[in-house]
Amino acid sequence: MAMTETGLSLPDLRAGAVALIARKRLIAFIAPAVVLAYLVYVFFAFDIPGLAQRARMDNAMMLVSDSYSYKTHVERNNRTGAMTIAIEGERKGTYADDAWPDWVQRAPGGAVVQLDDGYSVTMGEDDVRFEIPDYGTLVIVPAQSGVTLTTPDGTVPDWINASDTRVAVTTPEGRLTVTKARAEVFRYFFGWELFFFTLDSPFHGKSFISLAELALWGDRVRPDHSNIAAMASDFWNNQMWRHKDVAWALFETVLMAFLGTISAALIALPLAFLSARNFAPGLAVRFGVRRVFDFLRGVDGLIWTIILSRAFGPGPLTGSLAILLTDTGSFGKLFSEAIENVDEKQVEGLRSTGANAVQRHRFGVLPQVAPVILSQVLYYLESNTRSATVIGAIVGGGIGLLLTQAMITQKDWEEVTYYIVLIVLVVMAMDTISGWLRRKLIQG
Amino acid sequence: MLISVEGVTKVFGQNTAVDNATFAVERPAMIGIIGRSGAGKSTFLRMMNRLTDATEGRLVFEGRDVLALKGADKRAWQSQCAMIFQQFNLVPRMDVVSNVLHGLLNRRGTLATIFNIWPTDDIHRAIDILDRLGIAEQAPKRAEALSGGQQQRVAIARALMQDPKVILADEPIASLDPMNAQVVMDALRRIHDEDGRTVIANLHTLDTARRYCDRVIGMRGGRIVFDGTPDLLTTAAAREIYGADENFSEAATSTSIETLEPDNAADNAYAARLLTN
Amino acid sequence: MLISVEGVTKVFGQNTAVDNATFAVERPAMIGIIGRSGAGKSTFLRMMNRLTDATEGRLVFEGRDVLALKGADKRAWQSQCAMIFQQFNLVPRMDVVSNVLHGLLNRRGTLATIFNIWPTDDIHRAIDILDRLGIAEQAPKRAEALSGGQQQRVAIARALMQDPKVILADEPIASLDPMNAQVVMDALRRIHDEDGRTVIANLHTLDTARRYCDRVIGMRGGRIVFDGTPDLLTTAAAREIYGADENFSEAATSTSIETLEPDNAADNAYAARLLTN
Amino acid sequence: QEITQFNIGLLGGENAQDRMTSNECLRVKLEDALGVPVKIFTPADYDGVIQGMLGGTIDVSWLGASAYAKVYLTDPEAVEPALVKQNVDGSIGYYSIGFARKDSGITSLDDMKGKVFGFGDPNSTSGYLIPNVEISAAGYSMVPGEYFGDVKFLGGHEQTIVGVNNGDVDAGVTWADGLGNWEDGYNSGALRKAADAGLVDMNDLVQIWKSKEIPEGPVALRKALPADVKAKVIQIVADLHETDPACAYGVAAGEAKDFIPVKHEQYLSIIAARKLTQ
Amino acid sequence: MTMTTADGIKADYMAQRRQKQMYSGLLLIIFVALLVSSFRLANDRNAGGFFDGLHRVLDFPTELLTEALQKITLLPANLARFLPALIETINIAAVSTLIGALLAMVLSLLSTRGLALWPRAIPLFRRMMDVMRAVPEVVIALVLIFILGGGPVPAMIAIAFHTAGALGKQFSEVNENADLKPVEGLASVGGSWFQRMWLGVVPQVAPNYLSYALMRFEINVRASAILGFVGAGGIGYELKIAIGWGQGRYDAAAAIFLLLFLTIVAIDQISSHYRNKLVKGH
Ligand SMILES: Nc1ncnc2c1ncn2[C@@H]1O[C@H](COP(=O)(O)OP(=O)(O)OP(=O)(O)O)[C@@H](O)[C@H]1O
Ligand SMILES: Nc1ncnc2c1ncn2[C@@H]1O[C@H](COP(=O)(O)OP(=O)(O)OP(=O)(O)O)[C@@H](O)[C@H]1O
Ligand SMILES: [Mg+2]
Ligand SMILES: [Mg+2]
Repeated sequence: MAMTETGLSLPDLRAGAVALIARKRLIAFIAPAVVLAYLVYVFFAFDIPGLAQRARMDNAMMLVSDSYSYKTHVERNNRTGAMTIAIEGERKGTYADDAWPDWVQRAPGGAVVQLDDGYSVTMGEDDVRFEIPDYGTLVIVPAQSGVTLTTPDGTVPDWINASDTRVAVTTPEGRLTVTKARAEVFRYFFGWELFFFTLDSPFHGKSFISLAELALWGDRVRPDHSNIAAMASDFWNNQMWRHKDVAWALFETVLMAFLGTISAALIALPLAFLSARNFAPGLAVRFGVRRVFDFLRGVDGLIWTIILSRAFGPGPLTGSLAILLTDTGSFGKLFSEAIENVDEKQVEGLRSTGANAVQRHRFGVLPQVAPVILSQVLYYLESNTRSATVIGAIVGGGIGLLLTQAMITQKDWEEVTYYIVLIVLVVMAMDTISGWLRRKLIQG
Repeated sequence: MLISVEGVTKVFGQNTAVDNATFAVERPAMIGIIGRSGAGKSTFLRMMNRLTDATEGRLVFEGRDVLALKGADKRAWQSQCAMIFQQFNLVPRMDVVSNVLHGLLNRRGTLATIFNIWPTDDIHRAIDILDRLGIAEQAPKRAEALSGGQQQRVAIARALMQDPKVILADEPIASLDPMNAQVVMDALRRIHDEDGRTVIANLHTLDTARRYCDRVIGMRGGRIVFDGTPDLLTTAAAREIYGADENFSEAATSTSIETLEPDNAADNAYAARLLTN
Repeated sequence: MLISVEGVTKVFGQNTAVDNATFAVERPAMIGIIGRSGAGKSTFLRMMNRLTDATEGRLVFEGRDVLALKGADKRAWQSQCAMIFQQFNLVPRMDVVSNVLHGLLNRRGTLATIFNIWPTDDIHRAIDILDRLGIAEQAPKRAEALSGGQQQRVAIARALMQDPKVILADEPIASLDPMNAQVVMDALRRIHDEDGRTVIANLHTLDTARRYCDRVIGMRGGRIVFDGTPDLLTTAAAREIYGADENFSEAATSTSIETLEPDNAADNAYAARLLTN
Repeated sequence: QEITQFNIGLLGGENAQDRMTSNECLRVKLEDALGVPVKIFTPADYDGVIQGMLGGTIDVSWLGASAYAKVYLTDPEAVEPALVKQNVDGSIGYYSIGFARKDSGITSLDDMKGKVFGFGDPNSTSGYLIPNVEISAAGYSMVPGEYFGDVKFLGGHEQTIVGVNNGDVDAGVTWADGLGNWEDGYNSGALRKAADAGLVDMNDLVQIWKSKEIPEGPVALRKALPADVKAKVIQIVADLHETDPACAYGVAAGEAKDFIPVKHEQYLSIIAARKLTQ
Repeated sequence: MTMTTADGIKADYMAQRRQKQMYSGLLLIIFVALLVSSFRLANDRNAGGFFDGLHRVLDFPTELLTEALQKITLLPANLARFLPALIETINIAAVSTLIGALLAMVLSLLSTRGLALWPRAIPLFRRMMDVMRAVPEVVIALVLIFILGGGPVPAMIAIAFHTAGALGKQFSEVNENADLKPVEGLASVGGSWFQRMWLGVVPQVAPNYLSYALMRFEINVRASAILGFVGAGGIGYELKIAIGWGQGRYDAAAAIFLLLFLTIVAIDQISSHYRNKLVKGH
């Protein structure tokens, strides 16, 4: 058998191949080049070099450290001499006057605050002294006219921010600010403060083991409840973290997503038949319904929320209606595509038996599109749980409200972290459940 | 007279798919329609079942022109005139019995059927029919889980469920292997013999038509060019129908098991090899 | 000594796929490995090409144990030891020249290959190789557009592009029709004859092994049970290798064109019918 | 006619849960008095409450002056002002404060030419309406690019403070009661909260502008409510400082003297200002 | 076949059917009960009830449109005024889709059985994508706004992050269906992992990748508009201000709204056109 049976000459073929590879090489270069050019354009359009300068890494540090630690404020009113010790400076975290933590001792005119590593702050009658090992003692005197600072060596290091009216000292062990009116120490602790029990709960400050002991065989702390019930109730009604409200909010978020997504699917399904090429009763109907879908989808869920708030006011229903409207648009489009792709043979088989239109749709189309529809609906259910977070923030419902509000006020990053963790867990749970349902319902 | 076809014509755009087809069926018979691809066989059956509207002509069945029926009447006719397709056209995700029960869609209320609710008698009858076709055991399975030959028998069962006066079959064995093809054709023949129903089947192989049919109609380019008993179907007549030249060999259109049997092993091996590609 | 295989073993879980395989190749030869399905032929070749890691043993090539190579060394060995697969394993959406050039992936820089930067000489050589195999005209086409035999020749071209010392071929003709099978085996033989490269081919038919190989190795249940020249491969020896009883007929393993030629037309028709399903 | 439920709307600006907690006592009181379920709603921005009041789904809310003006301008028949917070010193006003970073060198609006100025929420009185009107009137055009390089809305008081502190904008406005000292962030207001929270160090900021006194927004009721419901609600809120000082502290968001009656006329200037700002 | 076996089949089938019907009935009842009760719950917790509010649904659009129509002459000027913000929004969506898709490609290849560079790390990459998908964009955007200040970059990063997770999952489904033969072919010539992926896998999966990425782009345009609402720049920010202010700026709101709507519809149409083309014909 002859191996060379080419009609074209070898040099031609060689040249052709070289040209072919050259062409491919050009494409291989042009595509990344275009992308790169676009990225460069965006790099400057979004002012990323400037951004790098503006980035506040100290904010990032604060965020990160705040998300796993909390601070306790020890405040003295310089005029009255009154002392307040409060976790995160919040009223519900305030220590009772007779139950100060052991690292604050009463002293004439105020208190001595022991910080870690030998640091300590003494709020005295006329001055505030900050003792810093290996550095010396800062003396700050608040007076009618202003605040004076005396450092051991006379210079002011960069971790002290001092002016005539205010001195702020930042050290790894704690922060001190003194103005004419107030002197305040912040001491940082690891963990989420009062996550289980607030100060007023008898269970506060107990170790896991002693709690377990109490729960199992301890005497009743509250006569009318068992210890476990009391603990559960104290935890559930924790005023600082409000686990109850958070759980409700999470539930409300899922509720919005569920109600909105499922109702949207139920509404979109019959409409999708009207807009599918192979089932539309007429071109005009199909065109009309398609534009309605486009409109519903094009007006974003967010805008729907605003429009609907006027009619229904804030609340989860408004949120789910907004999801319903947008998703009716999305589902309408997706479903009608699925319906357009059905295998006509099955429908024809039914038609040949004299089945009417409803029966043909029920048996010829539904079984075919059901898996597609189901997996789309489940996917949207999961993704809407996420969207409901945002929508909830606007309609004043759900975890989204708590989250955005906590972020906007920018002080309780540990709460933010708590919410984020919960949201991520819920979304992942939805993901798992929907995956499980998909497998169960489509294969079974 | 049972069926009288009078000048039935179908024009698709420029193309006349069926051209003035005229014939009559006096009494229940098993009729084969042969002809090469594009001859208009399918189009004719589809017009008869009213899946496609005819352009012209009348088709009188028991005194009524079925081509003129509309709406509910049309569907009622379809329920009396069952159709079997080359690709079975079942609902693959539903179980076999449900598929068979679909034959009754026209007779039972829409609401009940929508919820897949059927009288027990109907279900029993469906299983009886499946039993008659030898596939009662498959009853609870999904249609898609069955082999081609079994699926086609389910389609026949659906047709029988309609208790039709006429059964139309559009190349019922074209998608089947020779073994299954024989089973299916035997079933159709038996239905004709035992129930006395008229069966009209498009067939793409001569020998099947010869073997199973009482009467063969040959179509070419939309026209009926042959109409007679199988023994009139000489090789010359076949050449006429297929418009073939001297090289025409019947073997090329054959699917009967006997003629292929000896080669089967090698065939299967070769095909299996090809299919693994 | 060129290649020395010393106690090479591969265990998959409980199953010993290759069991203490030992043999030596003194000088370039064309070697056929035969044995029935599951005998361990593929596993052995894949270990040699380092697509699968061996469980035990040494395979010394030019003084180095290739089974112990890692990372870049392993890839360098792979580039010297070309492999041809039953299913060709080309990149179907890419053109033929690019597929052939892939033989050089290990020798050219990753970045250059990704941006399709190939020296003109390489491209010319690829075309020359394709020309040698008689498919130079297909160069600009996508691999998937080619027939099976052509694709296998592209795969051989890719192997030759590697300028390998050894060519391994795992049932190179199992997916091909007899015509193409012959073309491909001829090509492999010619490569051995003309270039003096060692070719080791898994073959599933005895007659191919007899016809093309200098030496035949028979495997059964992972062990080497036969090693000798083709003329030692008597029907008794074959029965031993295949573990077959008296009914064993060589024809069942035959793919040579001569024996199948007469049935070809019927074969093709049947296969075509099956494929349209 | 009868009501079947009664809804309180709370404007944003503080942690939603905190707002709910501090108004919970009022909710309970109203529920007892009205005999119908009372609920609290806390949408994230001002507009949520405004839409609720316009649509009739929120029955009472302590609106900002500008928000009240918006409701009035959209539908004069929707709500009526009832009470206003009286400060400890007897005044019923507060201030809009313009501020910048100290190290930016900006000390007054004159230094702001070509720089970026930041507002809070468009429906905020002190965070947008008043500074917009007064600063424009003082000759510094608020049209972006004319005097200031750009004028941005940052979303709320907290964001403004952080934005200025971070240098995203060169100066911004927020509210304060104007009492006490700058270095404490005044006695109350957004700056005080931010400083207390450790978000900013008041040493780093300077005041560059202060508005005239702004009237506190009214506690407004839906006009369509039955008269007896209105009367009961007004009574309870007006008496809150006398009957339950702790609750009053929460509802008034800090120390205050009382809630005293107020008339629509009190807000005519704000309404005019709002009309002016388009 | 004897009648007795057919009778047996009948009985079995009827029993099976009854059981199935009972299950589906039960499922249906649960489903409807769930739906109805969640509607009632949502309705109860809402400020206004569904049926009370229905007649007011058109109030707001009417208000907006009335003013917009009164000032219809300003429309072209308004459209021009907000065009840059729209471009910013589209840019955010485009960049984040691009970056997200590239990341997703790498992640998906690393987390597909048979292709992964480090097979042991597959679960790690999968979990990573799950988390990336689960974190709402708004969370990341708000955190980044706190650190980086307002503007398009936080939104871009937030969306890209989410996109990487979402596309990563879809891509790895595509990868799982990819034919491994070419990859093995490339392995047999000594190709590196990168070469195997780029030459063996990417050409196979590219059309599907592109199709998914286009769909994502569409979603991301919406997402970037939403993030604008929380201060991440772009058209969403302008819309929030215009709508938030209310009367007097409804003409601007209408113009922005129109721009946004047209963009979303246009992108929707274009991308579905190309997607159909890509998936149907090679
Ligand atoms: N829906 C249609 N629209 C346009 N032309 C059609 C249509 N259906 C069939 N035709 C044309 O009508 C002619 C007859 O087709 P028909 O399917 O009836 O042939 P057939 O004899 O059944 O062939 P085959 O053996 O291939 O099924 C052919 O030319 C075909 O292209
Ligand atoms: N990846 C694997 N995992 C587990 N077992 C395997 C694997 N690959 C092969 N085996 C087993 O190893 C044994 C040898 O297989 P191998 O593919 O090498 O046989 P072969 O001789 O090539 O057969 P064939 O002619 O079917 O290709 C078989 O029992 C097979 O099931
Ligand atoms: Mg046909
Ligand atoms: Mg093998």
